[in-house]
Amino acid sequence: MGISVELQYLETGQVLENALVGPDTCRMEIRSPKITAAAQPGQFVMVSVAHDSTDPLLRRPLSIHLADNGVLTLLYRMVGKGTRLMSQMKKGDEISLLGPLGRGFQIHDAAHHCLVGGGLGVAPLLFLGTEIKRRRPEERLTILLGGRSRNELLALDDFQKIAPVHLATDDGSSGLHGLVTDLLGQEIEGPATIYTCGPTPMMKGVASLARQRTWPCQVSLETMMACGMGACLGCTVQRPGFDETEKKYVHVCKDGPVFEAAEIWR
Amino acid sequence: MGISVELQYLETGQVLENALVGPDTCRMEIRSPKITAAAQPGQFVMVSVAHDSTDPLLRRPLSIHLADNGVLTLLYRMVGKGTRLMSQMKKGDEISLLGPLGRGFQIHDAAHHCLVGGGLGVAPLLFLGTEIKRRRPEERLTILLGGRSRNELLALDDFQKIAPVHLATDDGSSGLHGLVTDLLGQEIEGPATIYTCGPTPMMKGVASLARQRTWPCQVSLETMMACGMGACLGCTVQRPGFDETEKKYVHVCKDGPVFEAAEIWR
Amino acid sequence: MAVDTSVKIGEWQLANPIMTASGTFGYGEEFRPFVDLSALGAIVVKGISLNPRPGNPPPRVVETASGMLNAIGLQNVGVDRFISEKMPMIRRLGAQVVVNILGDSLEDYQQLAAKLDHVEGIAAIEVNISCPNVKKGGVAYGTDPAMAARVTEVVARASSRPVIIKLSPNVTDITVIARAVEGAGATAISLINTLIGMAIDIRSGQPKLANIMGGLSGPAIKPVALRMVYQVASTVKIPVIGIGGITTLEDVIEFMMAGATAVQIGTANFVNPAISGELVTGLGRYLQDSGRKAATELIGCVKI
Amino acid sequence: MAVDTSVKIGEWQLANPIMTASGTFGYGEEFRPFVDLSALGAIVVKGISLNPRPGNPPPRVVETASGMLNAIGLQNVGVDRFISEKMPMIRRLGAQVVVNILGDSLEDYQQLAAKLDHVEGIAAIEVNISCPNVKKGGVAYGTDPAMAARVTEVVARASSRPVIIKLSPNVTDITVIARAVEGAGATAISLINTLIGMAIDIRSGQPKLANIMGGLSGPAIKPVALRMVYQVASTVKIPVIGIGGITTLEDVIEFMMAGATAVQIGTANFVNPAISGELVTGLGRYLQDSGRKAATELIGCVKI
Ligand SMILES: Cc1cc2nc3c(=O)[nH]c(=O)nc-3n(C[C@H](O)[C@H](O)[C@H](O)COP(=O)(O)OP(=O)(O)OC[C@H]3O[C@@H](n4cnc5c(N)ncnc54)[C@H](O)[C@@H]3O)c2cc1C
Ligand SMILES: Cc1cc2nc3c(=O)[nH]c(=O)nc-3n(C[C@H](O)[C@H](O)[C@H](O)COP(=O)(O)OP(=O)(O)OC[C@H]3O[C@@H](n4cnc5c(N)ncnc54)[C@H](O)[C@@H]3O)c2cc1C
Ligand SMILES: Cc1cc2nc3c(=O)[nH]c(=O)nc-3n(C[C@H](O)[C@H](O)[C@H](O)COP(=O)(O)O)c2cc1C
Ligand SMILES: Cc1cc2nc3c(=O)[nH]c(=O)nc-3n(C[C@H](O)[C@H](O)[C@H](O)COP(=O)(O)O)c2cc1C
Ligand code: FES
Ligand code: FES
Repeated sequence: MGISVELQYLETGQVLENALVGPDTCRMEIRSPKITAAAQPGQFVMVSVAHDSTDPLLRRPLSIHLADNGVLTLLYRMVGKGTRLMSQMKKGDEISLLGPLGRGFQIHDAAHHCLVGGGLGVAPLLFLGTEIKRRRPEERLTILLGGRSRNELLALDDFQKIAPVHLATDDGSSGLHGLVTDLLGQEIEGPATIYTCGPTPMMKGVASLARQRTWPCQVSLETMMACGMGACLGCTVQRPGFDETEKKYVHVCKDGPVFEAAEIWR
Repeated sequence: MGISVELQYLETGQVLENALVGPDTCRMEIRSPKITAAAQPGQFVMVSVAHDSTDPLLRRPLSIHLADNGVLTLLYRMVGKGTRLMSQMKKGDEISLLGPLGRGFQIHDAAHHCLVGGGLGVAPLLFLGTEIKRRRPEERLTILLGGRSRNELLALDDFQKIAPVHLATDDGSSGLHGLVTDLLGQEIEGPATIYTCGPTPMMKGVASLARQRTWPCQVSLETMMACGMGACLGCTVQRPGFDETEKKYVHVCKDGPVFEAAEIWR
Repeated sequence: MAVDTSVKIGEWQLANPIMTASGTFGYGEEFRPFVDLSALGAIVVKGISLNPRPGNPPPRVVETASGMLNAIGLQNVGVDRFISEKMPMIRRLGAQVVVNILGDSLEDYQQLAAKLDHVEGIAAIEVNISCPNVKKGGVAYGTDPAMAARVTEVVARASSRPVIIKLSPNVTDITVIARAVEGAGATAISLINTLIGMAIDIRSGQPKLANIMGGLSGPAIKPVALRMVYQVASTVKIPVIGIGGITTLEDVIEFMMAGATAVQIGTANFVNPAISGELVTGLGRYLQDSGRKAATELIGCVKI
Repeated sequence: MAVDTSVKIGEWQLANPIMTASGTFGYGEEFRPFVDLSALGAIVVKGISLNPRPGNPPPRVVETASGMLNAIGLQNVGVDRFISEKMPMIRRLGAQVVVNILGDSLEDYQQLAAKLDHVEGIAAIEVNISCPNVKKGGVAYGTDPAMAARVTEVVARASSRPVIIKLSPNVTDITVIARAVEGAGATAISLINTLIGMAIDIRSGQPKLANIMGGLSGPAIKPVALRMVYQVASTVKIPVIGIGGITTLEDVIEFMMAGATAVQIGTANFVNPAISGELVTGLGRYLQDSGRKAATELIGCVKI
């Protein structure tokens, strides 16, 4: 665990594009060369959403959706006032970013890499898929995506450009009528390395299936964060089995957001 | 004193235009038919500057610069975060206004109406001049404007359209090299009714000259305001000569912002 | 199916739990264009003293981060003029009225309660005990349990109406004061009054308020208010009225879940003068949408 | 002409009055990319207890209007590992270090102070007395003048370094506590720690913090902090360190004008991790621009 702080920057980026790309979901491209150059898949940035105001006060954590050629892309859902304020930013506006933060996905060699994303959990997986393909072009890569319905399957075109994509929707409007976990059970046969991000119940389902099959599985967690850089100790997740010791908790912003599933859930 | 609350509205206006018109100074046109229809010269509106945020918390008081044909115009200087936020609003944005508020200028018959404005104090005087000209076209109207320098003489073209304008600047870059009070002494001879708005020292100078000549003089005051409608009792100005009684204070938002100079200063 | 939005404070039944806070709603009339006053649970008028008070010199208000400081200095017309000039108008508005009173001595409080007891159209008395006791060297009644209890007794004895004691948050243990006033006969407790704060203008080097210190209100203080409401509601058996930074429907529900029987809207009236009426409507809709039959189901329902 | 930005806390001379607040700056290293730690007046590390503490279950933080609530639960590695693992790294960073300590009993405080007294590279001890005294039924040391004085005595006796007592704002009269710790031998007083607050998630019906209540910090509390700094600085003769919502250079100057000899930056570090260094530079420039020769000219210069 533990990450190098030397590659973290406080950078004022320039909004290049900010547009609605799905229900309540926006995609923002930001010129931010330093953070982009240092970014690893699964890492995140802390975004300053308010100008000249102390409310909302804290930065908001958002995964790095893509980092390419000096341009950082974020994919975010408008759930509260911070993300609503972000959605109002326009081309040319300045935006303060802190990052890249956290420990991202570990890309080891594997016969078959399988990304499993649900809802907004797809955000970090596009960067991850892109990097797996770039770094290990000869290894197999499969992408499983789930959402409530067809129009909640985000960044689909982008994913389809890098690897075969299988879909599942709660309402059957696209792909399998069911959960992305069902898809994992059905579509992936031989041994695979799993990378998953999405709602906690989904990730727990994925992790439990992976454990049964003894596949490695990395999960990306979310918690409330104040600082995003290990200073506040606010972003804890409890680890079962470690009681009343320091090891009882991990900190999502520094020890994660990506963990081996076995570190977190038994 | 006392104003009718029946003609007050909480209205969501639409920004039609918002542009820089002088050093740190913007002019905003807002479609706001109800408030515009009820507005009297010298009255003000309380403007909500923050969306989806509790900081800045309170509305900001701004004088009605013009009210015509459903369109309300404001002229404001960016002095702090509220007015800076206002300056970022764009055509089509919604803006919540409360008004028209306060007791404005009283336009009685007079041989000669004389408006004396300094700096941002010209804001309410354009509406006043327009109304004097409309209601009493046969009476004489003169406008005296002062500012630090030529480019701080705001809305000059608009004023020149309605009446003869005399200028004074601190640096002599336009008109008289001196104070607008000097202008008043030099340019206005016969008896006149004075209406003034600007920095307090300027208005005190104007009021004292008017008192010497026994001319009627109305002044428009500013204070910190929380509610703008008589509910918080925060916007007091002390009246000399009334001690330890309720009459010691007037409330700028309800009893004013326009007062007979003699009510306030002795 | 209609939802029952009513709540009870002693024998007094309010149509709904939304009240407006003292000092932030004038005498009601200012808000006529924006709120149907008769649709509110109640309005609480600006604090009334025995004699008229001019209040503090300006500046009296200053904005802070998500809040404001005020040092109005309890300006008011005095109880006699309040009764003769303001009450007739308030009665015409059809609102349930709570009269907030303040004094410098026990006798002040006693006389105020007695005078108001003969006046028609008053639903309840709210006692501001954040005021300094001039005889005790200026210590606020609300910071000493014994003094708070004495004021409560005196007003309860002089008044035939529900007596609400409004607590100051500037104390070490709010539950001690709450228990004292409950024991002394309060019908209900309202809290919080403002936190004491200060601001300095660095350009002039002077305090931003002429009075040096003032009362902090608004969303900034909501977490402190909610905590105290929870603590007091968990301690006493009488109803608690929650006050402090309430701005949204969500805030109203938080305070009721924490144990408040009713709430008062203060600073938010300045930001949106229509808010109190909007919250009445919003609460009814929320109760309906969440499948609840009565507003009272919310009271103290927080899961610990 | 160079401006003298230094200030003194007892015998300890700080290069400038800008410090970082305990619990908001980790052990310093996290901020290396953003701040030259050796340029700060000092850093205060996260509170250290005798034994390691795991802290509270999550959620531990929640945002409020212009502020945040935290219930970290004083998670820390314990004094022994702090000395062996953290101090060598901190010494390398070249920062002036204040160690913040906390305990459940007088013996805890005594032992902590004694252990740290042998450790090189510590500039001062800051004593967090907002912690509950387990032997006295959980009443916080900081809310009782006699208990606060006892902790101060014990630490002052066990430590050869300046002892800063950090006060809790959750009291009726902060000056009483301040006088008690001054009398008991404190070198300086820092204030304020967080106000106690609460928030409820209306969807789940549960408190937003697993611990139910937490500490409110950030710009929201600045007016309360400034008022208390003014009150304490007007009461005691020892230096006062101002804390609470400080975010801008203007805030720093307000606190110094109110009587603070130095200030600590807390929650603002989360919003802008470079802020502490920026304030050092900004203060120097401000002093120069305003024609002052020394930072000490600002201390307590508010005109009343
Ligand atoms: C490491 C990390 C990466 C993330 N990546 C993405 C991403 O790529 N795209 C995306 O849309 N979202 C992402 N999130 C979630 C995102 O941070 C929150 O949705 C956002 O902070 C909400 O801010 P707001 O002001 O709009 O909502 P608020 O008004 O603050 O809150 C609205 C709701 O969101 C919840 N919430 C607030 N902050 C968080 C948080 N930090 N984590 C979880 N829930 C929260 C609140 O409890 C509340 O219910 C990520 C979170 C973490 C911790
Ligand atoms: C009745 C009335 C009419 C006004 N009309 C105009 C107008 O037409 N055009 C215009 O530019 N300004 C006008 N003002 C002043 C305007 O209200 C303030 O400049 C504005 O509120 C500042 O807001 P802010 O958030 O930008 O600044 P803040 O950050 O709130 O404050 C910046 C500075 O402005 C001062 N200030 C803040 N509020 C007020 C206030 N209400 N009155 C005086 N000073 C204040 C503060 O003390 C501070 O020094 C008027 C004020 C009143 C009371
Ligand atoms: C301008 C102003 C004046 C006030 N006057 C009184 C008063 O006269 N009596 C009283 O008991 N409380 C008074 N208060 C306190 C409020 O009633 C309320 O308790 C406090 O503001 C907290 O609520 P809020 O945050 O919703 O404003 C006043 C508050 C403000 C802002
Ligand atoms: C996340 C967090 C953790 C804190 N931990 C400690 C602590 O361990 N010891 C302590 O004395 N104060 C602690 N504090 C209080 C701060 O040092 C400071 O007194 C308080 O936050 C007010 O300052 P601010 O508003 O600038 O944050 C903590 C505050 C926060 C926000
Ligand atoms: S968010 Fe602050 S330590 Fe993780
Ligand atoms: S601003 Fe509230 S009474 Fe005038």
